[in-house]
Amino acid sequence: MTQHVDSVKTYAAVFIALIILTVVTTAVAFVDLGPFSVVAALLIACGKMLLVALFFMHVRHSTRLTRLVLVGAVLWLGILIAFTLSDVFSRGWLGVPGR
Amino acid sequence: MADFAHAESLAVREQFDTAEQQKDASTLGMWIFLITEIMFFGGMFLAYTVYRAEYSYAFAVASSSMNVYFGAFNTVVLLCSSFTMVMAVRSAQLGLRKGTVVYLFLTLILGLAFLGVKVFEWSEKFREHHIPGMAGFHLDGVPPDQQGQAQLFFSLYFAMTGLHALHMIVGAGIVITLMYFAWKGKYTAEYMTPVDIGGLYWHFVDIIWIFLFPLLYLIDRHLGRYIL
Amino acid sequence: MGNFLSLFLQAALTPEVDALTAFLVAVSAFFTVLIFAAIFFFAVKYRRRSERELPEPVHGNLPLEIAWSVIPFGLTMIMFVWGADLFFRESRPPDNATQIYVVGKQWMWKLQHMDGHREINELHVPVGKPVKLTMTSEDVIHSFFVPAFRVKEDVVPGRYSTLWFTPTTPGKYHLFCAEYCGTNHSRMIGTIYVMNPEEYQTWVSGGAPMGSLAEEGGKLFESLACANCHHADGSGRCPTLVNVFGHQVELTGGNHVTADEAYIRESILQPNAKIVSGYQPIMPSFQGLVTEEGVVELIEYVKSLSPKPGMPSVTNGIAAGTVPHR
Amino acid sequence: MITAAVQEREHYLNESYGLKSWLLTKDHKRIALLYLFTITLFFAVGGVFATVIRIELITPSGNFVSSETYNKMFTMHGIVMIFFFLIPSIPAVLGNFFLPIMIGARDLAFPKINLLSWYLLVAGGLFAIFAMLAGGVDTGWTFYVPYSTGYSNTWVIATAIGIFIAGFSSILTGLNFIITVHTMRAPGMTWFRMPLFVWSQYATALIQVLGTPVLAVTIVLVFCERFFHIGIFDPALGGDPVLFQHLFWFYSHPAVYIMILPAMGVISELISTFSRKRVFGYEFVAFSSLAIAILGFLVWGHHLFVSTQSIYAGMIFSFLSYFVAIPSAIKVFNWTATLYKGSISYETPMLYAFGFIGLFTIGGLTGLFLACLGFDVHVTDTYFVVAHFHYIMVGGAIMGYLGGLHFWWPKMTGRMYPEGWAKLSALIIFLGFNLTFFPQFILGYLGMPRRYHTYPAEFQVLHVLSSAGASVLAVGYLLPFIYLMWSLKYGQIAGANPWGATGLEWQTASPPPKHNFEKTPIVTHEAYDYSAVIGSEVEVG
Ligand code: HEA
Ligand code: HEA
Ligand code: HEC
Ligand code: CUA
Ligand SMILES: [Cu+2]
Repeated sequence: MTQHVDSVKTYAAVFIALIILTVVTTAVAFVDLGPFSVVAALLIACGKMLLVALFFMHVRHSTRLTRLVLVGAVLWLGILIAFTLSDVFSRGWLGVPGR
Repeated sequence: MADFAHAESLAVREQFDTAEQQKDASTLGMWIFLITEIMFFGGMFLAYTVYRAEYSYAFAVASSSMNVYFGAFNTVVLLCSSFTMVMAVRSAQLGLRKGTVVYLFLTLILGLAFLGVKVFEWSEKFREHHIPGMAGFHLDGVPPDQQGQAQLFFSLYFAMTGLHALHMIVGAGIVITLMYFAWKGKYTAEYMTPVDIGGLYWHFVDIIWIFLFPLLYLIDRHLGRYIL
Repeated sequence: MGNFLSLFLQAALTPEVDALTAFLVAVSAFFTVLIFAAIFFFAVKYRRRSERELPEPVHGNLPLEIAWSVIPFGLTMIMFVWGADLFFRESRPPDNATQIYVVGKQWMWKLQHMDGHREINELHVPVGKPVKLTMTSEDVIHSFFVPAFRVKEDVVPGRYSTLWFTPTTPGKYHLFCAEYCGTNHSRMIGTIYVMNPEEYQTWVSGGAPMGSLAEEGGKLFESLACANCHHADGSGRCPTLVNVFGHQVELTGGNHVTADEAYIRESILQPNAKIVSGYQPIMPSFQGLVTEEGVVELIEYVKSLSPKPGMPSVTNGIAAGTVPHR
Repeated sequence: MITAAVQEREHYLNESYGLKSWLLTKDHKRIALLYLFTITLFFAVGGVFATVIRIELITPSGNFVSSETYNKMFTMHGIVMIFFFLIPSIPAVLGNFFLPIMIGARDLAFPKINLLSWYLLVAGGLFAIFAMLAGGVDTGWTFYVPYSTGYSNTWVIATAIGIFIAGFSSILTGLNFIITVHTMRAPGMTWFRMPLFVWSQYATALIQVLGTPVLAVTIVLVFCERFFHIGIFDPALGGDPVLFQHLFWFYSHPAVYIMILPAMGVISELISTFSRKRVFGYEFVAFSSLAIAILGFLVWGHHLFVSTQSIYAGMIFSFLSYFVAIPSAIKVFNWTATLYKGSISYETPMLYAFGFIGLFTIGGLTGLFLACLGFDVHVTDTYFVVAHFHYIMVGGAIMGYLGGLHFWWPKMTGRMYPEGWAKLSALIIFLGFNLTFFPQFILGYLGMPRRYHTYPAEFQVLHVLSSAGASVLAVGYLLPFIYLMWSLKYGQIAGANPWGATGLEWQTASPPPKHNFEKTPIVTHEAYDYSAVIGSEVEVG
């Protein structure tokens, strides 16, 4: 069985990065970036997610199948949200209430 | 029948041929399970996105009313628990029984700490009458005709953090079970799949929080300056 | 089957829907017959004649696979374009349509004409004139369905929806509630009376029990004390409502919206959702103080203050991109 | 029960006895039988509700039951038939039994979870049945808000919990299948040697795993709104009822493929076996299952064309709906082409397969009508839709299920069913079915709305026809129930491979031993290679 045992140093580095990102995202929230505050918050959250997934959940060492599964999951969530928003945001374009 | 009895490892159940196959199956199984969890929370993320887009003012005020320090503190707590969890997995990989148990124990404590803070936060909401559906619901800074929209925020807040907390409780149960068996010496460097997939679950619950924190506490907080 | 024949050619779009139907039926019939015939033919021709029979294995045939993917796909694209085009027309009322308001509630239809005629579960309209319905619900979702006109649209609480038709043949037509709405869903039905112009005139002069919608709205405007704030000359802390409807309104934060029915409705029920630029959000919400019919009357009153109503446009309860900012 | 000749050999049925050996079994074959028992019960319950519906609709004035009762009848009919019968039907019975055997595995990857899924279905079913006995539920199977959250005063919550739990049963079954297909295939069983039934089960499992959680969370939100009185979809607070519909159909449209894909898999097996030919265009049929599973997630908005959804979103959803029709078309054409130059015999399973293709074609093509925007505005929420989905679900999926059940009956029980009776009832079902549901297309086009307890008199003729058909159909369904029971005791003893079929399941004894095979099979050739079977001895009957 091939097992990848990562060093404590790696884990510690990832952990510290995560804490720093938490501080950053909290701080950024108090700065007025206009619409970019949402973008910033989500980007940082995605970064943190990637760190946790790649290192703590060992996606880095995992099979192609596992990665496919993950990408698929994110894609499906994207479908759910994007298609629904396509409705919500285009309501009223026609200028006829309810169409 | 004899050729089905694989004495290769005690832990290989009868439907599998090899321990490797069994480990692959369990790990993939956990990943697939996590997909279902993503879609489960996804439904709520969708509702949140739609309403936030629509009622950004009420939502901005409502999320500014959250206690960001509790939120950030809890985030750090969970990240710490993820770190101890990954260390537990690492110890198990190396066959270090004591290390596994100790790290699992730390994980458990951190998880419980998170839940404790959460309970405190919720009770604060009760005191502030920020409970959706409650007769006296009122959120300062939101005009009367948008109180309903603010309620939507809190409905989603409670649904999302509530279900997240439920997952934490399940996670705590898993950690306790793992601790027990690790203590009993059931896991070895060759066979530690349960610790591995327990870890996956724990990290996943952490990731959910990584998104909940900015969505519920942070976005549009800068607006708080104008509002509160 | 009393009304069976009277189902056809009853409204401007009826024949168009029926033509589309004919196309769909033709395509389907073709494929159904093709497949039934092929199965039947093969089943007989190649029936098993001996127990040991072993037919040559065939693996497949790429050109065939392509053919029977591409040809059906082409046909479905015709269906799509045809259907979408028709749908677009079904969705867009003509500008000269007569406005009628519809409020659905468990389990009745309340209809209001501009001149103040109110009807319950009945609608009288003249033949040949396009009619536009602006609809909302007081409780659950209903759906306004007139089979003879081939039109249907859900009636949803908290927002306006729109339906239109041009009846072409005088007569009596079924009105159904098509979205399940509880116990008496199947009794939430009514009749559309399409009348010759003279008949219709007689019906109209049968007397409106009350004033026109705008007049009733004017009275409400007084009794709800709107008039205390909104002065015609725009003095005081409130904007004038003269020449608002159908015009662009600038909002605090710089966005613009066109004042249509949905916007006026929102201004009354959720005044703080969109704040007119230069004013404070002091207008109280009238949610719960005024019925859906009352809202409709107020809207008509506000409309009457704008002599030339422009084209209605944009938004709907939970509306599009026009997110308020401040 | 079992005669001496069979008793000599040990197999999964006689390997242990007693209630406990069944209720605690981890054997996928026994669990499949537990499911078989359970869903048959639910089918009967759903059928009783359908009977009440059809009796009521004989007259226009609604004088058989009250409106409240009628509304509960169609609601519980839909809920039971969909969530407790059709969704578990083929996957949990035939899939559970045969998927592991067909890929040469001893069991599913997680036998305990498999048993747990059954218990979850039973638990969910008990909640639902409790709700029905306590007073029923009247929201329609679609649970549209705000009616379900704020206006209905029936047992919405208990039913919702039941569906929630049954949903987990479905998720776990899907998960188990995915892992099993990935990790448990026998040596030599490559992906492209798998029988098409396995492919379709795999595709189904993907939908179960990706879609069902969204239904679960939707139910949780409805539960919160109704139970804690907090608003999530409540328009009074600014909530969006159409958002609920998006969430609901995100699951429920793909769910219709959970119901049809497994039946399609069965049909591939049947068509091949009874014409002794490799399925024409195997790869296309295999991939079309995946294509349906994936594309099926992009079209849910076609249920919302008149819901006040934006017309632009409506156009996207209509457009994409046509894409999902193409893989279905590919399947139908390939099945038909398989018959060409085959060696076709007309045993009962094959009759069901013919019936399936015909009725699915009609049901599917009318789906294209509904996906057509300008047309759907007229017929949505009328009997046209009712006819469409019964054509696919009753004419398609149930025919597939019955065909598969007959096909594998000898393997599952070691006994043949009586062929004459079976053919007769297949014929009755086909005729009764068309008589029941064809008139409903016409009804719908004439404007008869669905979920109507009373209706204008001019619709009566067609309704009477439909009710008449339903009684024929009921007889057709009752017959298999009787003769299959009968065959358990009196049926002819079945050999290992009564049809001359090629799947691995036919290479082991009937009924199979506890671990399916005496020895792990090694697969050396592709699926549907009849030369291996027919060349040697064919054991018929
Ligand atoms: C097993 C169940 C099942 C299946 C497989 C399908 C398959 C399809 N369905 Fe159906 N449907 C339901 C069950 C199902 N449906 C249910 C239960 C409802 C109602 C829910 C409710 O409101 O209660 C519904 C409702 C429904 C609607 C909404 C109607 C409304 O409420 O207004 C629509 C609209 O687009 C639709 C479309 C389709 C399409 C395009 C397919 C396609 O997948 C069909 C593809 C198949 C074919 C096309 C036939 C085979 C092909 C050929 C023979 C070759 C020729 C082909 C071409 C010319 C393309 N369905
Ligand atoms: C798998 C799904 C499925 C199945 C199999 C059926 C089967 C049948 N359905 Fe159903 N139906 C739905 C799914 C299904 N239906 C759904 C989802 C709805 C929409 C609900 C809603 O609007 O919310 C619906 C709605 C619906 C309506 C519309 C109601 C309305 O809108 O007002 C009608 C009306 O005719 C109907 C009729 C029938 C009939 C006659 C059968 C027949 O095929 C049934 C035949 C079977 C029997 C008659 C049972 C016979 C057997 C026995 C009785 C065995 C006896 C048992 C023992 C001895 C143990 N159904
Ligand atoms: C307390 C004073 C007050 C009362 C009473 C009041 N309004 Fe207003 N109204 C305002 C103010 C201030 C504004 C501008 C700010 C805003 O958009 O909310 C406004 C805006 C509006 C607008 C949008 C005008 C535009 O130019 O876009 C409409 C329509 C409206 N009111 C209708 C009504 C109606 C109808 C009533 C009575 C049922 C009413 N108002 C009662 C103060 C009032
Ligand atoms: Cu109103 Cu149905
Ligand atoms: Cu669909």
